[in-house]
Amino acid sequence: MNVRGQLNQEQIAWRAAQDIEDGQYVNLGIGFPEKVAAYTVKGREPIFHTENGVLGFGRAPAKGEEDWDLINAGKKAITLKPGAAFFDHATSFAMIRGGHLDVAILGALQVASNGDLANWRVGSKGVPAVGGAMDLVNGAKRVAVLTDHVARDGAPKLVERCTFPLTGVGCVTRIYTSLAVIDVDIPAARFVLREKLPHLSMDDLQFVTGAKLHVEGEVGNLEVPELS
Amino acid sequence: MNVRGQLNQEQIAWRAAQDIEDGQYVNLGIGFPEKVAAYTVKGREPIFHTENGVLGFGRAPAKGEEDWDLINAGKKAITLKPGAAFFDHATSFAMIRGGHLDVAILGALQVASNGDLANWRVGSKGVPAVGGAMDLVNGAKRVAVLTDHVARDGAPKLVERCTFPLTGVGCVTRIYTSLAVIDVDIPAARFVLREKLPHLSMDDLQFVTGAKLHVEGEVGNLEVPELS
Amino acid sequence: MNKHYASAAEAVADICDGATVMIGGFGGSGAPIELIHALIDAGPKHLTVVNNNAGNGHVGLAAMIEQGMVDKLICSFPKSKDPTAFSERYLAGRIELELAPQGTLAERIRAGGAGIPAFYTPTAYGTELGEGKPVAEFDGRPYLQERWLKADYALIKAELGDPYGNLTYRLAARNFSPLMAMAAGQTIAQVGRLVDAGGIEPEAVVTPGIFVNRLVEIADPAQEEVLNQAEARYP
Amino acid sequence: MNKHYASAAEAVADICDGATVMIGGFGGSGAPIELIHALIDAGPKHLTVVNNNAGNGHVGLAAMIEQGMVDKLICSFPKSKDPTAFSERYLAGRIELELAPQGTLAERIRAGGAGIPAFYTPTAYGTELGEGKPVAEFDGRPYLQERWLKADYALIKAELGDPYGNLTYRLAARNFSPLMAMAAGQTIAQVGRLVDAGGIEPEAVVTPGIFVNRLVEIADPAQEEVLNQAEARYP
Repeated sequence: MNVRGQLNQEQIAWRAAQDIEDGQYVNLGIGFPEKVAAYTVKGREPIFHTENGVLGFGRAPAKGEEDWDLINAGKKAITLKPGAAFFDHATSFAMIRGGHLDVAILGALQVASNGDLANWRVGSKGVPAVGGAMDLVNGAKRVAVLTDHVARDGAPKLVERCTFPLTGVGCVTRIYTSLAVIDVDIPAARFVLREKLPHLSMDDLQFVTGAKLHVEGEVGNLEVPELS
Repeated sequence: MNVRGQLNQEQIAWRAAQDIEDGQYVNLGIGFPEKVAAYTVKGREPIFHTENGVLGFGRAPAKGEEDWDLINAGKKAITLKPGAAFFDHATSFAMIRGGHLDVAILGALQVASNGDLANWRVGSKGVPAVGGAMDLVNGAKRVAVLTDHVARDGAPKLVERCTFPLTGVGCVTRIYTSLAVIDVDIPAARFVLREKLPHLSMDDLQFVTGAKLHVEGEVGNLEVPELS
Repeated sequence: MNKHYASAAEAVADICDGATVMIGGFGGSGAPIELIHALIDAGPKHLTVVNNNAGNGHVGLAAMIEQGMVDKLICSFPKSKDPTAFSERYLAGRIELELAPQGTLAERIRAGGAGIPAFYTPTAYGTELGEGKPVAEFDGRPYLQERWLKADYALIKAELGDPYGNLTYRLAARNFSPLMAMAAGQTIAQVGRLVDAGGIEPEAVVTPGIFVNRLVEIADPAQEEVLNQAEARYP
Repeated sequence: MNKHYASAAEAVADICDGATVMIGGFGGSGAPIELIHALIDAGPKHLTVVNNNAGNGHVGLAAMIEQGMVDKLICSFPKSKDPTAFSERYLAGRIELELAPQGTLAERIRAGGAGIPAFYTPTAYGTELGEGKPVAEFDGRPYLQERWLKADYALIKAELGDPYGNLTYRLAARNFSPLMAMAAGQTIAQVGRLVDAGGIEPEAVVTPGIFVNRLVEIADPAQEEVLNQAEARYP
């Protein structure tokens, strides 16, 4: 797919960051979702949690300054902010499973209109690895997904029913894509379009979406600064 | 009952202390069992645990030196030994329930020959209170009981089946009484006499015991120093 | 982010009738006396209280019970040196008691905080406290199923607190407080000293701030035991 | 009481064929490299290993796997920058994998240490990792039943240790180690510095000594990540 003005990963991350409120406890998935931290809205201070037992970490250290006892769930070196805390893995997942995290933001292979998420393996081949994703989607108060709107092969990633192995059932409530912001109405099993790229027609957007996009009230313009 | 040479509480505690090995982790029940600590065998260093989250405490402080944030499960002020540790209640009972305590020593209203213990309430009247006893009897590697051989009204406390509400089933393996040391063969549901007061006849001992006392090999002399 | 409240009164002001309130402490060790007394001043009724005990004398939890604020108590050991506040009401049928073994009580609270709706324990199997609970056998041994315990509020006492809500505890005053902090919708901590962010070493934090919502600084807090020796009463 | 062993070799000497061994660490953070290498020198076979990962490069757990010591791995994320030690054996069907969600893995280990034979979690419900597990509904939501996890040995890395076995950890190197210390029959800790009794403040103890059986002092321990950047191999 080659849509004009389609958001890049930085821009999708920027848009997701706008919905994080001051003081919220946030877990960002490994890779793409980690970019969200860089776009924290000025004046807001979310506290970032990582599965391996850290609350309140900050940016990556300068090269050569890494302390390999101080890493995040992606095994990347991090730094601490004042007021940080360490804790063991059982406590870390008590935070997750016990509903103490306000927001978890993850990547996706597929998201279904019933809120099901598939993001941990494509099929039954290779070495499976799940990490903390299944805990996060069942525990955080709000589970959001960042993703390109369609897969590299053009297949829709927003679907009626996931065909890849599930990470969790009925868990995702908001999807930030390269084309749109979409809420998931889990009880009614439907996607509700909230924002789309201004110049993109509803028909074109629906065409690259694997399940019906419902509209409730006004659809906003997905407007994001230039970022790369 | 008035048996000549019958052990007092200090002497029963002394006898129980002889079976505590160096380095063992020990929980002593509130009241009478607490006396065991005073008779620790020279050269051995058991580590005492209390339910409210302390390992490695020592004697009571001098009067006027109490710090009421530093108490034991009986709410009495304690002091710390070097190498002590504090922890929360979930961790404290993980130690108990998880089989990490070597010995728990409790008082008893009744102990049955199947190892059942009743020690938390007499009947259904009054205010019930259980504390940590039910966890201790189900968790410690070895559960022992200290008790007068018979109740104040002369009724046997060592019985075939407890009539008071149970604290735990099949849990007590050794009983230190004012007259004898008795093991409980839980699988066979029988008391096995190990030691008795030297001058006390088997018949007399059996007469004040509510279940048959079996003998396997030699019965030792229960010999204890003068203590009061 | 700053979770600091100016007074105990403000911190407990929204606790209303019918709430479930966990109160930290084991006897007087760790009992958040000033928060409890502020709650007595506020005066909500029909509370369910979770505490290891049932108060002692006529201050703290005992005083709450005497004020008729507590409909139900969930605890392991409702006895103390001076237990009349609870025992008179209990024996008169004016307060409900749910008695739980101490380790089961602690684990149920932790489970509430950790998102574990139920777990199995050997404790209380075959006793009257286990009656009516589901039994399952694992590896040939019978266990009882126990449910999580959650609360609307937790009132706890800590030693140091920072603006993020990170806490440390003094000596054995830790006991139930770290668990209750996890299990309540709103956790309110009175701290002996409020320090700046960074004033608690990250490795020394006992309760991470994510479990704490409100902080009140109470320097030189009262000790229940000392109040009782002085035969204090509240209000 | 002194749990001190003179060398890593002595501390791991009795770990024999077929043992279940938990190994602390998350990736290289907290990985007890010196204990693992001593175990490689000892060379027991047919081990079941519990770790969050499956090793990285050719040192530590990856080297153990390359030596053919591990029959089965229980972990949440058997991928790393250089995962060939595990992945080649796994894809060739020469090592068994039990994959568990990370929080479930942690809680199963804690449950093993806490005497909780089984618990319920929402995690993995409705997924292939939940297949075959008992399901129960609580308050209208479905949960999976998960079983405790125990081990014969735990190998962990701590910062300070005292003769009683009390431990503290450095930064985020804590992760699984306090849980594994609880869940093993024999817990063996390598500590950066062995201090006298009283050298760790009682309030600062993270793992109380009751959970630790053996201590080895390893000053300046190796970091898996640093070894891998230097393309190290063991032996």
